[in-house]
Amino acid sequence: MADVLLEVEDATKTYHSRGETTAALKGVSLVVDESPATIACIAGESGSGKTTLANSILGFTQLTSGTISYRGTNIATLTRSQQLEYRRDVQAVFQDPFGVYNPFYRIRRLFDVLIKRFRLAQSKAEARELIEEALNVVGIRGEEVLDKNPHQLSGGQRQRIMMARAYLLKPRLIVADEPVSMVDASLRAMILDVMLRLRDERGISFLYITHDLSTAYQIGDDIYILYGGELIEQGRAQEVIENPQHEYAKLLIGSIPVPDPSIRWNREPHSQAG
Amino acid sequence: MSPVRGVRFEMSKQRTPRGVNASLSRRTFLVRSVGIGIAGTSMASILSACQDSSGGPAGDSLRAKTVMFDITTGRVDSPELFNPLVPGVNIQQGLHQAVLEPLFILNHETEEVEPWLGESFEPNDTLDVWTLTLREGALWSDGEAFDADDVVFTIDLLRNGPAELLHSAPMKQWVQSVTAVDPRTVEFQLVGPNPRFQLDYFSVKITNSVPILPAHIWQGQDPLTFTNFDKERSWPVFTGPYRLTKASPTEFIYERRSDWWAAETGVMKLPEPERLVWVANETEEVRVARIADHQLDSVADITAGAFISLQTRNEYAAAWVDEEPYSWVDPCVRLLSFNHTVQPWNDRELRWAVNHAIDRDEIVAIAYEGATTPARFFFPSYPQLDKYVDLLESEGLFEEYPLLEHNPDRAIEILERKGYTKNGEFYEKDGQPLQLRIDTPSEITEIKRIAQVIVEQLRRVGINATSNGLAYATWSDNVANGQYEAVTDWGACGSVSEPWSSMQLYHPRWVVAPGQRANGNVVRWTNQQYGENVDRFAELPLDDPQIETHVVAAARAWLDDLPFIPIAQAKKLVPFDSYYWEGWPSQSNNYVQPPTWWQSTHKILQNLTPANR
Amino acid sequence: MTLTVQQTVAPAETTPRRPRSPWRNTKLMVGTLMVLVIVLIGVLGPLFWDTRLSAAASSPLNLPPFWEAGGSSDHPLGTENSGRDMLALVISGAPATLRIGLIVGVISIVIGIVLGFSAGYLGGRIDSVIRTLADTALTIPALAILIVISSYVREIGIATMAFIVALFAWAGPTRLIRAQVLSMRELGYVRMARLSGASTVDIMFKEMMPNLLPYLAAAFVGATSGGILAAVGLESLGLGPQRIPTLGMTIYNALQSSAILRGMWWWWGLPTVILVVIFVGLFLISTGLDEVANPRLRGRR
Amino acid sequence: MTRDMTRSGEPLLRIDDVHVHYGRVIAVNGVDLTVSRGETLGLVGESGSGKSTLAMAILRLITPPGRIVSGRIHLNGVDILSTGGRQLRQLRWTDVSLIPQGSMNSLNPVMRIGDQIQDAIEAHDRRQTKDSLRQRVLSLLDMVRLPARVYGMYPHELSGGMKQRVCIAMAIALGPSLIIADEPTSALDVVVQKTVAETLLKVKEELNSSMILVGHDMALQAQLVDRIAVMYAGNIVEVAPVAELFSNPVHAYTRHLIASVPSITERKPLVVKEFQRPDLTTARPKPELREVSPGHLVALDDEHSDRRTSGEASEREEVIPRG
Amino acid sequence: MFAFTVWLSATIMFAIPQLAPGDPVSAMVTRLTQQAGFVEGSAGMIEAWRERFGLDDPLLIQYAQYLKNMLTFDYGYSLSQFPVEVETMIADAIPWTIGLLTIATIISFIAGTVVGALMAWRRSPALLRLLLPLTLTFTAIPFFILGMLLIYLFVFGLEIFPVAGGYDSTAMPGFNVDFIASVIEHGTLPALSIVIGSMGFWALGMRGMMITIEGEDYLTLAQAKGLNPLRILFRYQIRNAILPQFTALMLSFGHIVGGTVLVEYIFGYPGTGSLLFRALSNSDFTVTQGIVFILILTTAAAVLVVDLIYPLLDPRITYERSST
Repeated sequence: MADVLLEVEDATKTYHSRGETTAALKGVSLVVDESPATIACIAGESGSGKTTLANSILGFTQLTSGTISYRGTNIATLTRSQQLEYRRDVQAVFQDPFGVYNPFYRIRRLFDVLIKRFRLAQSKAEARELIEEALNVVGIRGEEVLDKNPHQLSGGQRQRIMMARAYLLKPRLIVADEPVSMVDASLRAMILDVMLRLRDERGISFLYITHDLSTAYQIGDDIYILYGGELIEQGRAQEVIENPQHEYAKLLIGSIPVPDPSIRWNREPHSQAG
Repeated sequence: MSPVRGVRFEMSKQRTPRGVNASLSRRTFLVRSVGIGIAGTSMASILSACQDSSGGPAGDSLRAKTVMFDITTGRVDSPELFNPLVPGVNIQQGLHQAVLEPLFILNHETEEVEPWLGESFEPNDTLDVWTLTLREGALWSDGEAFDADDVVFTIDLLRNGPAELLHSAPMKQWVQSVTAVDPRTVEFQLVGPNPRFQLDYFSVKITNSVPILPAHIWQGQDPLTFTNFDKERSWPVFTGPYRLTKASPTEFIYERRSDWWAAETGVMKLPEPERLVWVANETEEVRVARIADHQLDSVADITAGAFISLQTRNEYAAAWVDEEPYSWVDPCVRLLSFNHTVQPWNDRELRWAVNHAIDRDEIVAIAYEGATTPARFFFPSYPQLDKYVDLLESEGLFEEYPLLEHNPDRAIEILERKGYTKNGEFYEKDGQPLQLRIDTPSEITEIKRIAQVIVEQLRRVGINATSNGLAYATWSDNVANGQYEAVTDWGACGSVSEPWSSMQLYHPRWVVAPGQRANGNVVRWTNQQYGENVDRFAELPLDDPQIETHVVAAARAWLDDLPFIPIAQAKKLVPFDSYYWEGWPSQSNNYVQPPTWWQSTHKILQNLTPANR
Repeated sequence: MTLTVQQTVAPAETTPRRPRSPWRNTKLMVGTLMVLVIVLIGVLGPLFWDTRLSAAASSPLNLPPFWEAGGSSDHPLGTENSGRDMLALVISGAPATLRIGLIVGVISIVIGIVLGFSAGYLGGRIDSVIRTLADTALTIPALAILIVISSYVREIGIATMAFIVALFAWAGPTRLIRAQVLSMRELGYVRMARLSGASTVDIMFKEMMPNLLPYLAAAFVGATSGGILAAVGLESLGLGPQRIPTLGMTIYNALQSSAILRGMWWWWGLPTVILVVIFVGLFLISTGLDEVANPRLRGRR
Repeated sequence: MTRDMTRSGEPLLRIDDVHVHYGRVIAVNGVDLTVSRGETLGLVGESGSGKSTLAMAILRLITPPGRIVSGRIHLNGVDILSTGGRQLRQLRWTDVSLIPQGSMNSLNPVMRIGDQIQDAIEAHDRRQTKDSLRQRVLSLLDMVRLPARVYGMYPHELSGGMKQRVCIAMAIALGPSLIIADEPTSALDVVVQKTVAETLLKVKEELNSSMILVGHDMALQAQLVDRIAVMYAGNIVEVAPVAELFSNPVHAYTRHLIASVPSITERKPLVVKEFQRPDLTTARPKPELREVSPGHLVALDDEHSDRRTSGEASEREEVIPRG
Repeated sequence: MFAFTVWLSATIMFAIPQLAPGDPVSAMVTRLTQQAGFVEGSAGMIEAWRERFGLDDPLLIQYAQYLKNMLTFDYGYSLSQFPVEVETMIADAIPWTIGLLTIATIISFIAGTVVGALMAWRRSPALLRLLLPLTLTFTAIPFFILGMLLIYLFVFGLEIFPVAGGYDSTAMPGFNVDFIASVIEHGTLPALSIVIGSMGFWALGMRGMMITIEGEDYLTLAQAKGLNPLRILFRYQIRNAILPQFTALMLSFGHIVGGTVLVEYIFGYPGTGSLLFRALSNSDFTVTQGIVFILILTTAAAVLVVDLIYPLLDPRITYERSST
């Protein structure tokens, strides 16, 4: 049996505003394994609750009920020092590769701050090595980017640097919230590839949150499909995609356009003649 | 309602003075803006029709029959209030100049108390019983007789009525009883001798006097809330030669009554102006602009600079004096007062040092732009009082105590003798800088400007003086409670024709501890010798020759200590326009004092004649 | 099969959207220049001119500027009716007026930063309280109340004056900063900083503050200008400091003495011109800063 | 030169050597393109490729600092670029309509849906009663399968899919010969995307209009269009009928695009590759298109032929101008 | 919010005279008696007045009474104008201020908004865009300074307008041609100073909003629809950009009320500003409190009105959500 890295149990989150109650998450449970490192995909359309789930895991929002346990400890009960530890172990990459950079600072600071705060290095030289290594993992050379301002970089570069940043802490889990949805298709593979490599070579697990089932299918180990805050389908990636059980999951998978003009969608019956 | 409507009709027909000028372009604008603003050519045509008729001779002739006065206090918040006993009333919108007549009028020029509604007011030998005789045939404007009962009613109302009523305090204080001996005779039994009973309360000594009310109207009214106004019944009812026909916040119109009692009885002639108008003017600019255009015949006190610019615009404009200082002297001398409970200014020598540092001529030249004269003493410069000051001079007091001497060297000498040494710009002693903070009421520009010049003069000799403006309420409270170092004020105000009123204000009996409200002697100066001498002539008849000796003795004590420093005579620069009306008072035609906001205006109205230009 | 993609060197610096430094904004520069001129008048003026001439009775009365008939080169800008030299009044009045504004600006921006950050970042009840207070302060007809207050509290120096005015001036910056912080709180890099274990203080001052600088500067200038406006207003009603010849006091004196009627345009005109320069200068600075903070407003005529 | 390859002779739309600059950026660098009647053309490219700029140029909706530097665009034989004022306004919507990119913001938030559609109709055919106008709008709504109550609703009361349908209804209101759909479904969830796309095709075919479908999603294009034009850095690098393009992509970039589409049908290794993007601010030659098979044109440039074959990620920097 | 604003400011207004030095009653009596010099019985007079105005009651009772009076619109008697009621005085003054303000603000709002819209409109002539610096310059200048300039220019220079007041003092207030004409004549300059001084504010706000919405897709679509540019300007651009202006408009009423104190002072206009100023010079705390309370109430009410009508103007905002 694999070690459990992160376990979400019966997570429920409701929002109250002016008498109206909306449930973003309804009793969601899932498990991310530590070893072997896993890419667990949370897939769903907008409003399905996947981002709420990510935020809860990252500690940005509190669950209404249910628990999130990290290596057996409920993250809501972490002490201050444990929290820092948790931050170190669980990192994230976000959707928007532009907003995550503070425009005021150069790229270097992103790494320096982490090294200082988590005391990752004893010397400057060691710090430099750590940064180079992290950037190497994502295929970027430090001197090309470190002294630049964020707006001087491309989207693909930014998202990869974010990966490098997360990697710098040698985390056990990276929550990747739509990391490729704002990146051009031709660059998407590059980022997904980094994820695969981090899983395979560095043993880092991922919680890959996406609306795009096809990328989940391509790199995911497990897939969880959320719909309206509920978990409607889960299992090994292959199984979920090829043999979905839930009606909505079938609809969802069936709606994904196939890049093959020979297998076209059915047109409306009366317009088929065209 | 009806009289007002009538007026409104007339007003729209005449060429009314409006705004600064009535030039054509402005009229065109007016038509345009009405046309656009209210929309519709009909409106504009009505208006232009009105204008056509307004240019006619009828309008001008009405103006020629009208005297236009300035409401010196500005806009009237309560235009329908004619109760002269409450604070909200504005009696200066014509009420007490044209309608409410005084019993007597003190002529500041002759210093005679002249009869008006009263014929005589005589004390007994002990000065505690005063007998008032009224004129024969005096009538209220509604035809009722003006008689002793009205006087008794009024005095009793003030004696027994609420303490809030104006004029009630002195009546409560002095009058033991008042009785009507016969319809024309009233006897006042006072609580003690008072040689100034008539002068102080019934003769328009300053501004106004105790009003006599028609008993038949006031009977049963709440004197605090009664408005005394009713358009239908032509209220207010008083005895004067004019009747109110319009009251708005900015304009009051009075029409002449042909049935005025004094004309009927032949005591006085009917005034020539048929119509009197009091108009509120927002700023000095407006006042001056209007009198420059002959839209006003008389305006309130204005600054010298404004008067000079007025003279260049209106050749008919004149003031009391043809040249500097132009102004007439008001009874309240401007002072620099020290708080005698505050170190080191309770030291007479320091006060004298200040006196020598002060250059009164410069104050007059700068703070007044030449519109007044330096004060020799704390009396206003009126003939009767000047006599006393001349007496002090001839007695050699001013040689002994050179009050008017501007001598900075002497000031410095005193300071250094007192052990003050100069540290940089200013003197100090024992590490304590010599400071003087002069508080001024910031609303009253004149008082403030005096302080500003004094400050500069004191700083020149090395006294670190500053002036500090305070809200009037704060300032007057501070003064009364003795919470100040020095102030510029007019606290010696009281004497007009006899010396006691002002002198007694600084009697040691009024001294109270700081923090308590002083009812006089706000400087908290205790000089028993002064007090005794003032007391010695308190109850002497006003013409008693012994008064002189006591005044000299008291003045010596005062000069020796110099508890406060008289700075300048109070000026009132009152311009008149003789384009429509002649006979305005002036120094060369000084039949009465010139302020047209005083009750003595009744006398001015008697002297006006149309210029027929 | 050939590739048609043009290969050229693409140095990042030539990225088309890369703007010229936004701080090099014409409005900002012109405005700063205008205010600097006033500051220089205040700083250098006393070296060339005797400011003691701003005291009453120091000069002849009612002189026009030197180029008008009757003017004197001893008093190049003329004098007023208490014998104050207009040049000296301007030299000592302009910085006094600016100083009031600056104190108000500093007070409001400090309060604004503290309250705005607390409200925007911490949220919850603190936010509701601060927001309500700020909204209230913005709703209240401040000048009317200021007039009331300063007519009662008359022990006024420049500092007191500034404090009174600041009573209401903090609300604007507070609201502005709160709104910015609120919108920034959910920004990627703030989340990123939290993820990096940054403390609240670090997030506020190291992550958010630098990006708020143009807003802070604009709020500061706005509060300064508002402070001067209120102070000059009060002074012109005669409710200002009495000893210091601020520009507003000079205008008040001119109004009191019918300067317009008397044709003494220099008396009220000079302080007015200086005030206009100050106000327009500050206004340009603040619109310039707005454009710095909000690039969409940039580049339009 | 591009040759018209449709059967019906003169194409509906003919774009000749259009250049559009945005400030210093050369966004469209000499594009030649035709669209035949009834045809759906896919215009594919990634951010900064100039595809949306080209689409907007057809509508003459380039706003400063953008400007159309040169070229000709003939629609129904009228040179759009030489029209202006009234004539241009009249031409818009009656001849060419737009289904905009951000459906979320494409509707005036303070006007009711009905009014916004009527606005378009009224601007072009005036004389009609309020009632007939309303009937027209209602039938349009019906065509895109929206309920009649939408007529009186405000945009914020609608879901994204409904808003996009409103935009479709609006676009077909006057039966234009050409509809430009600029990423009409990119903001929608896939389920909704599918139904909206189907609706779009349906109405387009009912009207027998032509359509240019601008997009970046090769998979979606594969589903919807007849012919695809691939844009890269301001130029068209490959044009071909859709089946031909997918079965036989010639240009390296096209191949890469096709390869990077994640499939839902089979798991395959990721193809990692980085293209060097040219500096869009420097002038560059317009690549010449050659026909490799009937109707299949490719930009051929021997000079750089070796650059495209590499399957490895190149570590070179690239600059992607946003917007 | 409304209640809180009103309560807080009312309390401030109660506290100021309490905290301030000086006794308004003795100040009033001093003022009443100063001309006649010394009044021996003034202590009794002061006592009587203090009692009449309830100033000897414990502070809390005074406060409670004050709040009650404010809320029931019972402001009692004016201290300095006794027995005139504060309500009467305010009722006389407030139409002037409201009238001047409403008209001036609306003119300035409309003009400013149109100018601002045109300045941001791509089709406006370049000349119009040059208006911007000019309008902005005026915005920076306080109303009362503009007022002074206008007086100098139009009253003493061109002699076209009367210098001060709300109407010819000789006109009889009421519905008659003379009066209305004179009101317009007298109101023009004060209104003009407000219009000139605040127009730029609206223009700037409008321009900013226009630019903000400029890139919006619905404008592109409207253009693509081939709509008449003017129709786009009004129904699409202005209609959307103007919404925040309304909030500002309502809020500005409060600020302008404050600002007009000075304008009224400069022009001697008989509105609440002048009344407030006179009341302050007379230490008439009842009138002061009454006026400021009314001002606060109007301003707070304006804000409340905005909250209520905003959903009508902007269909996106329902009442519940408008509180942010």
